[in-house]
Amino acid sequence: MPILEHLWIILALPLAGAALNGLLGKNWSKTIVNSIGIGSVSLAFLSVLEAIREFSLLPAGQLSFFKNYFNWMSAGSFKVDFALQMDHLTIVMLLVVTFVSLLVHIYSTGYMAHEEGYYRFFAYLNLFVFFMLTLVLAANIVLMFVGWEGVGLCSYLLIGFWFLKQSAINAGKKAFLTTRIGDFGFTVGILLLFWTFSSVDFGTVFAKVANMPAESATQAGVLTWICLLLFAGAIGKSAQLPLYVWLPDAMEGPTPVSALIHAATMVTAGVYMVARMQALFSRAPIAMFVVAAVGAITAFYAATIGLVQTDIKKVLAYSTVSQLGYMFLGCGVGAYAAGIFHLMTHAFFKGLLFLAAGSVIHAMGGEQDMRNMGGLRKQIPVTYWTMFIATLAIAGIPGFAGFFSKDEILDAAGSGPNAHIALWLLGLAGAGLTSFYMFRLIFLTFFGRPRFDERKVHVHESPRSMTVPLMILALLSVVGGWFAAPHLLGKTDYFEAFLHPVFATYGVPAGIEQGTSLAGAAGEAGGISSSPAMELFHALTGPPVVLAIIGLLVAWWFYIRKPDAPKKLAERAHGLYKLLLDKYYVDEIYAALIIRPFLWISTNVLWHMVDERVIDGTVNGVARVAREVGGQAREIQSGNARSYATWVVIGAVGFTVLMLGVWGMVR
Amino acid sequence: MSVVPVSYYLVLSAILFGLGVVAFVFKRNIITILMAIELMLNAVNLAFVAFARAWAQLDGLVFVFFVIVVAAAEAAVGLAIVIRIYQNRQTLNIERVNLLKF
Amino acid sequence: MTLPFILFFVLALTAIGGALLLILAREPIHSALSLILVMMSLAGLYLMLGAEFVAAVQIIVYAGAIMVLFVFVIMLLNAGVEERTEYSKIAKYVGIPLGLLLLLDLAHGMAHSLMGRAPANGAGSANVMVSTRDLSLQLFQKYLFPFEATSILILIAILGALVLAKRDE
Amino acid sequence: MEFVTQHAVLVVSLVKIVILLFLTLTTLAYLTWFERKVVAHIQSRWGPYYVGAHGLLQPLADGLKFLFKEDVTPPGADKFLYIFAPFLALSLALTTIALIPFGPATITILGQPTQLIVADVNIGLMFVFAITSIGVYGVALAGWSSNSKYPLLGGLRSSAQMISYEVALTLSVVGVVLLAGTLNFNEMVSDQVGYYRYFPFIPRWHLFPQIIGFLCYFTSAIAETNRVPFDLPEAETELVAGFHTEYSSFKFAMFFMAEYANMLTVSFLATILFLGGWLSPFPESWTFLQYLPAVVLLGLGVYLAYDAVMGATGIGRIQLIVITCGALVLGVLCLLPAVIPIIQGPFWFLLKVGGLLFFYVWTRGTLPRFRYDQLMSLGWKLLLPVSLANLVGTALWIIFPLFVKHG
Repeated sequence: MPILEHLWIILALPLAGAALNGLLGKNWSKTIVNSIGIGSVSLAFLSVLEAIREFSLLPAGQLSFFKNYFNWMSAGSFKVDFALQMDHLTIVMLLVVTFVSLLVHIYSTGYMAHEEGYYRFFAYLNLFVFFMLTLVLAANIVLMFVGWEGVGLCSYLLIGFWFLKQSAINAGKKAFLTTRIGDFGFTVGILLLFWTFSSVDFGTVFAKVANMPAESATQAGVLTWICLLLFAGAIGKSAQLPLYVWLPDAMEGPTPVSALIHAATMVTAGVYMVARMQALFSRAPIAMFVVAAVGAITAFYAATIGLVQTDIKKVLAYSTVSQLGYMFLGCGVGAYAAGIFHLMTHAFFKGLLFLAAGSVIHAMGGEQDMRNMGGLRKQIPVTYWTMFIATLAIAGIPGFAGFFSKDEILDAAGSGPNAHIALWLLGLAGAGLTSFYMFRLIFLTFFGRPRFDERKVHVHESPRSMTVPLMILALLSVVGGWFAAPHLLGKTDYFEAFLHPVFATYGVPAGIEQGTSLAGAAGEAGGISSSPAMELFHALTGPPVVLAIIGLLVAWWFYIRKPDAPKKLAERAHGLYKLLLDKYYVDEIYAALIIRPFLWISTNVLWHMVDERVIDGTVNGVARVAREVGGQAREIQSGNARSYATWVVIGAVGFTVLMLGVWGMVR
Repeated sequence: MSVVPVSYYLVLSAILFGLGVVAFVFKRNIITILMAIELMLNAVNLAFVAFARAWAQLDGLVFVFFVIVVAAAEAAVGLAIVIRIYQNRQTLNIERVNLLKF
Repeated sequence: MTLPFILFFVLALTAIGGALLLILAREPIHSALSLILVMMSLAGLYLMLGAEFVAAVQIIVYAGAIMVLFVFVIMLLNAGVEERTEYSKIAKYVGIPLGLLLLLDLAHGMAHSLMGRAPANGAGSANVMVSTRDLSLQLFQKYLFPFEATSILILIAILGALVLAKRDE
Repeated sequence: MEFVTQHAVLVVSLVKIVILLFLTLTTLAYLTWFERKVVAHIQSRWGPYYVGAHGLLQPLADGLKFLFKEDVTPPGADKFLYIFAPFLALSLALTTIALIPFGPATITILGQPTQLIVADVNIGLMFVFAITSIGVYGVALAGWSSNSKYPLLGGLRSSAQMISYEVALTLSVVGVVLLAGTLNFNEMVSDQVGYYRYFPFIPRWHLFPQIIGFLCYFTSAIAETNRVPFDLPEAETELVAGFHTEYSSFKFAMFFMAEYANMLTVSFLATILFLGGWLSPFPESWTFLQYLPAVVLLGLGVYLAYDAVMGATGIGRIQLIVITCGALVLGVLCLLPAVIPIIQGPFWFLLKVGGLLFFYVWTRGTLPRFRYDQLMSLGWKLLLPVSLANLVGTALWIIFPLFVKHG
């Protein structure tokens, strides 16, 4: 069955699942809902595999597969088709999305087992998968935008899944509105794109871009503006500074949702978009620098906040933000492949972390505060081990997935074509902080003495349906990075090679030979003659690794060795602690600077003045005029038919006079 | 044996039509008002026949049939309504049947 | 002043007189009779125009059926003398003058219309009668659909009249 | 005199009109006698007897009586209409007879060849119907204008009844019109010449293919003329005398004559439409039949002579002798070769009409009166559908003839 010819099937499957569950599932048993939800996604996963197989059979020259299904809308020259395309980048995303979604679905059957609106949850999840796949497969930016907004919608729905909880509702709204700000930029970007290239089709646009010169790094041209506007959308969607604020609150949603949407897939849409548009970005140095800078700063900044959070999911949320920062950093310095690579590995271990955290919460019966945990190591071993592996991975301990990807990014940041020392340092610091707060999380949760009443809370390992996905993801968190192993030996790693055609096709000459240049750069960074052995040694003892180890040790010192040290430190540096704990008061600042004035204007100007006075005034005025006129005119309707007859006669006479006299007809 | 020009007939039909209109406005009895309408229709018929004669076309005559049919239908329904009105309001004066007003 | 003219003027004056009588008569039944008079003279005019079948139909349907219906209703409701109420001022001061104006206007227009110059009987042909056969062919071939439509109209009218006049118990 | 020769057309028509009028009125007068006689014999009575032999002067006496009676006009009656109504009724009734052809022959008066018909119209049938349809007003107006309950009711009834039955009447005739393919009486009659190919003894009168139509026609004709058993408008037992309750003296006589004139008209019509008009039922070859009128008249004369000698007395005898002479003279006239071809048509025509009139009277003598609702349901629910079916059947017959028309 030629799936490749019919890529839409991949979209149709989850959509059908969503439709079935959402419209009919209300009265169905959990079994049916499960089979529909999981079945549709697994079928989608299988068809993705099949599509990839067929893609691999394409003639060597063909780098991407494009299919136009029908014309969606066309107004004058503005023409949008429902067209899907598939290339190596898409393949990576497809694999990640479908596979992680599948695991999360399975996980959810256990995690959500006792929830109201079970069918609703799965319907939303399937819908999300549909939109995410649309986003990934779209062959033009408008269709991509559809998926973009769709996943936003699903995120909103799922964050507010427990719609009886005020905080959940608020979080949903916050997420929706905040991302909306970015999406505004995205929309304008699309318009500008179309205005520039008179097409929204990726192929067409890139072909036109390909023979445009790179813009200068000093003043911004149209490409820069397009990129910056699009990146605004990415900032919103991928929770970068300054629009990251919605992601931590999004943790109000069910944990599987946090894992799938707010860690693995949706939030990475921005990164994917930047990578997809790299033909434009790599010709707009300023935009590139902005991307990199935002990424790096976010990476460090979010990590700092993560240091002191006590809610287990909040910690993970901030770490997600910071990891996304790394991805953007990678893209920003031109190492798109590295960015995507980190995206993939991050999908694995961060998804795992969330699921494991969910498992912990499940075990603790809904408790999320790490200060009330501890010593869970024995009770829930599977969760413990998987989470520990994920932590090692995210902390960048050599051999684990995170190590490879993060290392590449930092490498590129430090010595890539668009490298900058500040970026490198920020990334480095972020890496150290990451390993610290992650191990802090582990230690607080699993080690030490239980800080909760064991008679009340009866800790229990999660069911198979939850632990199996954990194990699978743990395995991936280990091996998921080994494509890049050759990179350590200074050779082009397989992942690079795999994605190479995509980024090489429209890339600027400078951007092409990334892998080797990175290797070379690494060598120079090491300042040692590059022999494979030395490369390996260097990579294993590079600054990231060192910092990771340090972070680990500090965390151990603080939370195992001297458990009361943190308090002392917090008291000593109280201001800083408070600042971090309250997340730099960003929410408050936003509230003060933006939200309240906005509300005030809306209330007093728009509502009380414009709406009530001007608009309602006009409407009511019109109505009043009509009423007055009618009141006068109704006197005509005397109810006396003879008067009506007279009116008829008047009309007839007028017409006849016109016809005979004025128009001179008949004459 | 000379013939009467068509314009004579036309003028006659115009006069009859005008008188029908006047009757339509002038009469108060609903039945006679219906009669006024019939009068107008008759005037139109005369014009039709005259035209048909003038152009030696039969269509005009056919139209006369249609007009007659319509007149018959109108009379039937109209008179039924008149009977109804009389049953309800015991009057035939159209000026006393003026409930449907502002 | 030849015979046709005399005939024409006699009939025309009868018709106009009938119309005036229709307006001025206070007894509805007198109005009805005067209207019948008009119809009769119109039938005579149709004969002069060579449309004898139309003339016959005019008498049968109009005078023989429709007006009988009117007279029947007048007798049924025993409609008495018409009361000349003047509730509608506009009808009195505007409607009737305008109606007369319309009369003059139309008559003037008709008199000077292009049609007026055409001969009274076809394209110069002698004063022949229209054969009923041609008429029926015309009616049942060229105007078949309108014919059927009018039949349906009649049917509906009958039903409507029944429903309306039926006493509701 | 030269005026006469100039306007021969008008003169001839006038002459014909006068003759026809005289004949018709006489016939009407003697129809009453005829009816009374027949009904009397049906009821085994003598009927008019004393005024003249066989009461033959009875109509005269009646006429005188009407003339000398007081002419009452009820108070509150609409004068004009009250007087206008009977005139309308009678004049309309008589007008129709002007359209009836009595025979094929053409006579030449003042060098002006004319037929035995006053007005030969292309669509005579239509005009007959037109005039009869107006006949309603006579009754209706009479009922309304005499400002009285019973007449009003009678007028209402008769107008309703006449409208209702007019429909059936017209429709029942359409079949014949389809067969003949004309509305002209002469052509209709000439359409019935000859015999059927497969039944050489049956004349091709429309009666036989249109028997249903004939029955419908005759029934509704009786109703149209307000005769028993459909004489609701003047139902003595219910409405005193119906629409002409208030009428007296000569106006009443006019209504009376109008009724009989209508009888005549519908009989003429039936004869022309269904019974082959003036055609003789016997083949042309029987030439001796051309003496039949003479034989009949002479026979009548002989009988009357015998009766005058043996039976009658006094004034009756004188009168009988006069009539005998008239009959004999006419009979001899009918033997003249110049008259024979002229007399054939009218003879057969009047014979058939006489038969129909006898049938009229016969029904009156036999049948009871209908109830009003029965009348209406008969008209709308039986006659109308049947005549419609007959019409459709005829149309089909014409489209798919079972055997060829002209035998």
